[in-house]
Amino acid sequence: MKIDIDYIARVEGEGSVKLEIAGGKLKSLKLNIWEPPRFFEGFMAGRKFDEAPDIVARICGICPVAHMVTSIRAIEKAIGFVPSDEIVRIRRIMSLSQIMASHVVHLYVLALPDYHRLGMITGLDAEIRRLLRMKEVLNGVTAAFGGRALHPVAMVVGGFTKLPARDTVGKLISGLEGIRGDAQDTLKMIAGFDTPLLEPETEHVALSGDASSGVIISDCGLRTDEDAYGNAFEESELSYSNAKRTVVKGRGSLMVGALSRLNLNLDTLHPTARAAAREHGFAPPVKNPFMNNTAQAIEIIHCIEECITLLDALTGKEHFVRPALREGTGSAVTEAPRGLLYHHYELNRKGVVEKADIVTPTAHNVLSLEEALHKLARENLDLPRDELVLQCEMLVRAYDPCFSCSVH
Amino acid sequence: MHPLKPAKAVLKNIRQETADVKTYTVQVDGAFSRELSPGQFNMVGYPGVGEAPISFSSLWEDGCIGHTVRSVGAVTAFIDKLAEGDELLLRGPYGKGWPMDIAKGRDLLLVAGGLGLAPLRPVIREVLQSRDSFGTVSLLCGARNEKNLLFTDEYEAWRKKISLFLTVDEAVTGEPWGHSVGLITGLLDRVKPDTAGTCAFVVGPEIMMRFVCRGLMLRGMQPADIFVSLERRMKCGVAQCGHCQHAGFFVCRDGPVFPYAQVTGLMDGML
Amino acid sequence: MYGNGMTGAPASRISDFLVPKASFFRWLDSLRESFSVVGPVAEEDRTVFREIASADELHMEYASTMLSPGKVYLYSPREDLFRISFGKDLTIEEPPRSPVQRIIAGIHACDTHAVFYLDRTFLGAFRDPLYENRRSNTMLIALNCSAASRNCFCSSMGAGPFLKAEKGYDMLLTDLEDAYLVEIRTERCRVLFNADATQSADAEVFRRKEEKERSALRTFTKTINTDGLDRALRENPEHPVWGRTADERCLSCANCVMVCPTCFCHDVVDELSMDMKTVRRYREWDACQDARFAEVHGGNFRARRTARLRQFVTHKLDQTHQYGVFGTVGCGRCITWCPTGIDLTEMAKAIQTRKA
Amino acid sequence: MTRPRLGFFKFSCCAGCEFQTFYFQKHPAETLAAFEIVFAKMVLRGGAPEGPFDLALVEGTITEAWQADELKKIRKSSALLFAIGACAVNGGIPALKALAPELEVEGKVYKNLSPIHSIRPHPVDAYIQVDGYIRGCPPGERDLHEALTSVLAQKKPGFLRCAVCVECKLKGNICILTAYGMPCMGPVTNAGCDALCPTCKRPCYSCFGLMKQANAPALAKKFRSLGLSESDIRRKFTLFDADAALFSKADKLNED
Ligand SMILES: Cc1cc2nc3c(=O)[nH]c(=O)nc-3n(C[C@H](O)[C@H](O)[C@H](O)COP(=O)(O)OP(=O)(O)OC[C@H]3O[C@@H](n4cnc5c(N)ncnc54)[C@H](O)[C@@H]3O)c2cc1C
Ligand code: SF4
Ligand code: SF4
Ligand code: SF4
Repeated sequence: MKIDIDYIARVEGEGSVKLEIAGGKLKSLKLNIWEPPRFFEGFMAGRKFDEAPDIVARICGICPVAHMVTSIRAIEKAIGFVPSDEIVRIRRIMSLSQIMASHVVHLYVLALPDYHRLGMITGLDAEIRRLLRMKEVLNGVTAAFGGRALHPVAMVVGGFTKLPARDTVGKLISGLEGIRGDAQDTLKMIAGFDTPLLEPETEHVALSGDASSGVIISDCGLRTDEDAYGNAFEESELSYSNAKRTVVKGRGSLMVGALSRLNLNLDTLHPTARAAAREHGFAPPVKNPFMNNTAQAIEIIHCIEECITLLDALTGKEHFVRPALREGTGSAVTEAPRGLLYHHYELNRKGVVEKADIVTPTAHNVLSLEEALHKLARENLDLPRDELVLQCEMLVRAYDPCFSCSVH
Repeated sequence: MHPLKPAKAVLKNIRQETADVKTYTVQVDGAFSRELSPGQFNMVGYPGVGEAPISFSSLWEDGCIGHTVRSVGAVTAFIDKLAEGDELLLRGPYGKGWPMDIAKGRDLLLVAGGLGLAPLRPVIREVLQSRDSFGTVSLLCGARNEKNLLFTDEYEAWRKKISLFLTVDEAVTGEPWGHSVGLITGLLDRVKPDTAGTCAFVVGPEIMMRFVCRGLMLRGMQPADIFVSLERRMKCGVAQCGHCQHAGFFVCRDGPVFPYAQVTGLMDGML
Repeated sequence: MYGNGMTGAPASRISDFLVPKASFFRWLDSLRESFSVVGPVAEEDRTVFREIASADELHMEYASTMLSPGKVYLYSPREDLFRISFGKDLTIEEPPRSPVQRIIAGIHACDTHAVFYLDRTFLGAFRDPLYENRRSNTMLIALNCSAASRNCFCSSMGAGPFLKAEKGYDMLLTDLEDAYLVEIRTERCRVLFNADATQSADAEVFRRKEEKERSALRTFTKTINTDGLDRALRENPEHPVWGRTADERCLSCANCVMVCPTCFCHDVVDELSMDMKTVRRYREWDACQDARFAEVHGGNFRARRTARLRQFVTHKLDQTHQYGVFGTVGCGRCITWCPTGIDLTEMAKAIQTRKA
Repeated sequence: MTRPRLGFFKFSCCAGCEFQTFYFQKHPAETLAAFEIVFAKMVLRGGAPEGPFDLALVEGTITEAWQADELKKIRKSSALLFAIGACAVNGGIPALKALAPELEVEGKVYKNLSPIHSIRPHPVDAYIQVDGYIRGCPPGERDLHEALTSVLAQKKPGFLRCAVCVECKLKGNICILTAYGMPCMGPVTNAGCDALCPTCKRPCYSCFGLMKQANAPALAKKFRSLGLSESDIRRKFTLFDADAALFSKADKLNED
């Protein structure tokens, strides 16, 4: 028997899963990411350094900020620009608002309908209202500093070209305070769903607690700096998928994202987030990838608090310095909503990109996702076909993969 | 009263004239002006869609006014989809119409190209009603082909009191066509205007008006005796939005009917 | 040539005062209780007109602003006309008229003339109630200019640097170093005026005003010869300067029109609500430089960039039969804010001297 | 009233337009209520890709041959089809690939090019006739709203076609090009973003693409006078509109 899931709906981008079952055994399973390549790394060569963040934003419509922040960090390292504390703070606010907004879309629009066996979210009115309340506030934060929430413009190499007025910042804070309850309700909702039992073996990788450290750690003892990314990870091309896949050198698959972050850094979270985790029985190590959704919901609770603290700390000063040109090379790793994101640039003395390299969270996750799918299918071959298909899709969606990103 | 505030009107009757032209008989509420003159126009529209200037193709008749509209764009295509009994919005009347007082007592030559017949229809009606106030009245009427002729069922009545000459660019139906084929300028020789006593009203595409007016001048008419009706984009109808400005004239307020002498040779115009 | 303003009855008696600046600004500050006071304020390195929170914010010795206060505060960039609701019945509501009483302080002579020009459009044969409401709720405190900016040519247009019109505004200020000569033009302003330490202005004060005007006039570097100007432009619609400027420099960006204090054109837009229940009908500034502006079914009267550029320039320098005055007040904004610096006075000169 | 049947189709792009339509814009709930979502991968599992549709929104650049075939099918099954977003309207960022030799660009990304079957990137109207263009990356709120409400009201949409400068002046922004010499693309860029970048004090980078009446060479000349190199200028004009720059006479820009 062959099962072809031609496209997986409610994820970002195009991917399919093909299973071959013979004699009650899973013969093969392939996750094919057929999202067409756009060749970002190819056409970035020849573009100016200050265009890079605007270009890479278009890798992904759901996490443009993550790409921008990462590329800006890498480029600033390349040209020797050191951002002020204020700039670092605002970039973190941007990242947090994006992580939350992305999680909210993922939890409500992409994942939630499965639990209600629905094709899409329409009909779940209370949930839609909660989603829209949260979206309004979170997009508002991104837009206040970025100009717009999707593909922001005010965040550039050198800082932020314009800051919102003081009273706008006040409104953002009260907005965030206003959705604390919604965040708790979101976690309650997600943690309340039954998820299939699945415990695949993989290495959980994330940045160490301080998000701006650039230090990558794992539950298998990995510890490396973003500059040495290439020594620790290895990327390879596949014949059946446009996305490349990345492994931990000498070991194998890895998982990045909310679940890994919480497994590694739960103790650095805000107390309310830790309490919420405890309350819902989230105790590392959590190996079930379906629990990624719960981890995301816990993260939202944390991010709201961190965001409020940072907004409170804004000074409104030193938000932009025109950067000077310099030849150089820079790498950066940040936590995108879906996990580790790596950007690397080589600039010539005119500030033109000579080489660009981008490894996205989904590229990091592809192998562990495929392995997990394998395990899920193997252990559930007795399920009715439709249910098996749905569970496979749910697992893919739990990873919150971004196929557009992974191919780019 | 806000000059831009539209009044509600109800479509009492819709008549398909040609494939893309319909005549709408419209009942307007009581406040609408009784003083309408041929050649004036309304801003006709629908909320959410916008407004467009549309000439009167009939003035007050049985408590209704008439508009004849070709579906070409946002507003007109929307109107095209309405049905009898539907509401629409309009405001007016706007602009200077045909100078009927100048025409009275003289020979009158009416030249209409295509939809240009619509704004001349009230003139024809007035002539028919007070036939004695005018001298010889001729109507030259051109269309792309037979299928594009407007108001065909009224021709017989018109012919009883005025001379009607028809021409089409090309005959397409294959039915016998007992009239001219060719540009409307070709009809000018059929009427031989009495150069001193004739007054001409010309309306149609600007390029057609150009050649008709030149033809009339070549046949001895004076520019001051020729009147044309111009079409420009309009958003307000009250000389404020500026869209219809034509070398300093507001077509909505100073026109749409102008003495040819006033608008010939202006930049960005074809006359 | 100008001066058919419409506001307020003329002051019943000559009311000209010499007022120490401090005292004048104290008076202006006191008006903030019942008026929204708008004036020139320095923001970063530019001056803009906005509502002030204190007279200390005023920066009265400003060069021309990007947008004129009249165009922004009397004829607003975007403004709701009606709210139409579908329901059982169509209802058409006018938004409530703004009750705001406003003072525009420090409006230059050219911009005051530009207001008179807008009056001709919005208070002509058809009166626009929104404009009319704001015009009569707004007091204009005009200010004579003591120096021209690089692109000013108001002296050639009779619109500045000193304001000669006697009516159509409420008060005229002339900067006499530490004091203003305050000339009150309307009764409503006379009633309101109670600055302390005022003296009535004597002949000596007016002599100083004249001196100021002479010195202001000496600062002009840009001029235009208005003699036969309108005819010259009208008769040379195919002069090469049109096509050349349009091809090589004109961006069709419409900045000239948008900053022009006399440009009155606007679009009327219907915005449907997503639930299809209501329509917001509003107007917003539109520009003849936009290719869509003169488009009709089957053609576009100004499809060429040349024709659009020529429309703007001739509307300012030629089409005098429209309102009996030139369409420009000589503020020079279209020159200053054209990204490629197209200068209508230079184009006019090229045509007047028949130079290709 | 029956709700118009909506299909949303993604080709090579970031999917931002679909997110903008269903999530980021101001009225997502009303949009979901007003339309019957028949096909939209990003929000709906299942659905009917074959239609029929009252409205198809197509995002993304066409970069593979199967997409062109798919596109023609969608055209056939849709009463109205709008291109949405810079990718679909102008080619957008993915069209940057066309500025350099193909194999060179592809070779920078993949060592083994044999499984890659990209064609030259083009906007959707290179293959089919389009009923409307919702510009911008992501699409502007005003045009998107106009497009959706026009379909609901069954009228022809009126999209913005003037320069970003017009919106910039409506907001009263001091012009950063003229006042500060920043190389702003506003004068040649189609409006619709409410002059977002200049309002944020950064030069417009033309994510809405060139407006129809743009005078690109004249602005290029201005940029030259500000000291930009020929390659800088070329980069500015090609960022979102490489397709226009390559195939229309608007491009008289040199490389240095
Ligand atoms: C005084 C006067 C009287 C008139 N009387 C009549 C009359 O009696 N009957 C009648 O049928 N007409 C009459 N007209 C013409 C009529 O006003 C126009 O045809 C009408 O305004 C079109 O409006 P619309 O909204 O339907 O079209 P619009 O949507 O405004 O389109 C009109 C034309 O503009 C172009 N256009 C507009 N928007 C776009 C776009 N986004 N992209 C590309 N092209 C575009 C198209 O070429 C289109 O054909 C009169 C005009 C005037 C000035
Ligand atoms: S146009 Fe922009 S927002 Fe839309 S899909 Fe393309 S890259 Fe994304
Ligand atoms: S800042 Fe840019 S968009 Fe704004 S007016 Fe200037 S050139 Fe135009
Ligand atoms: S200003 Fe330009 S780059 Fe910025 S959002 Fe608007 S069109 Fe895009």
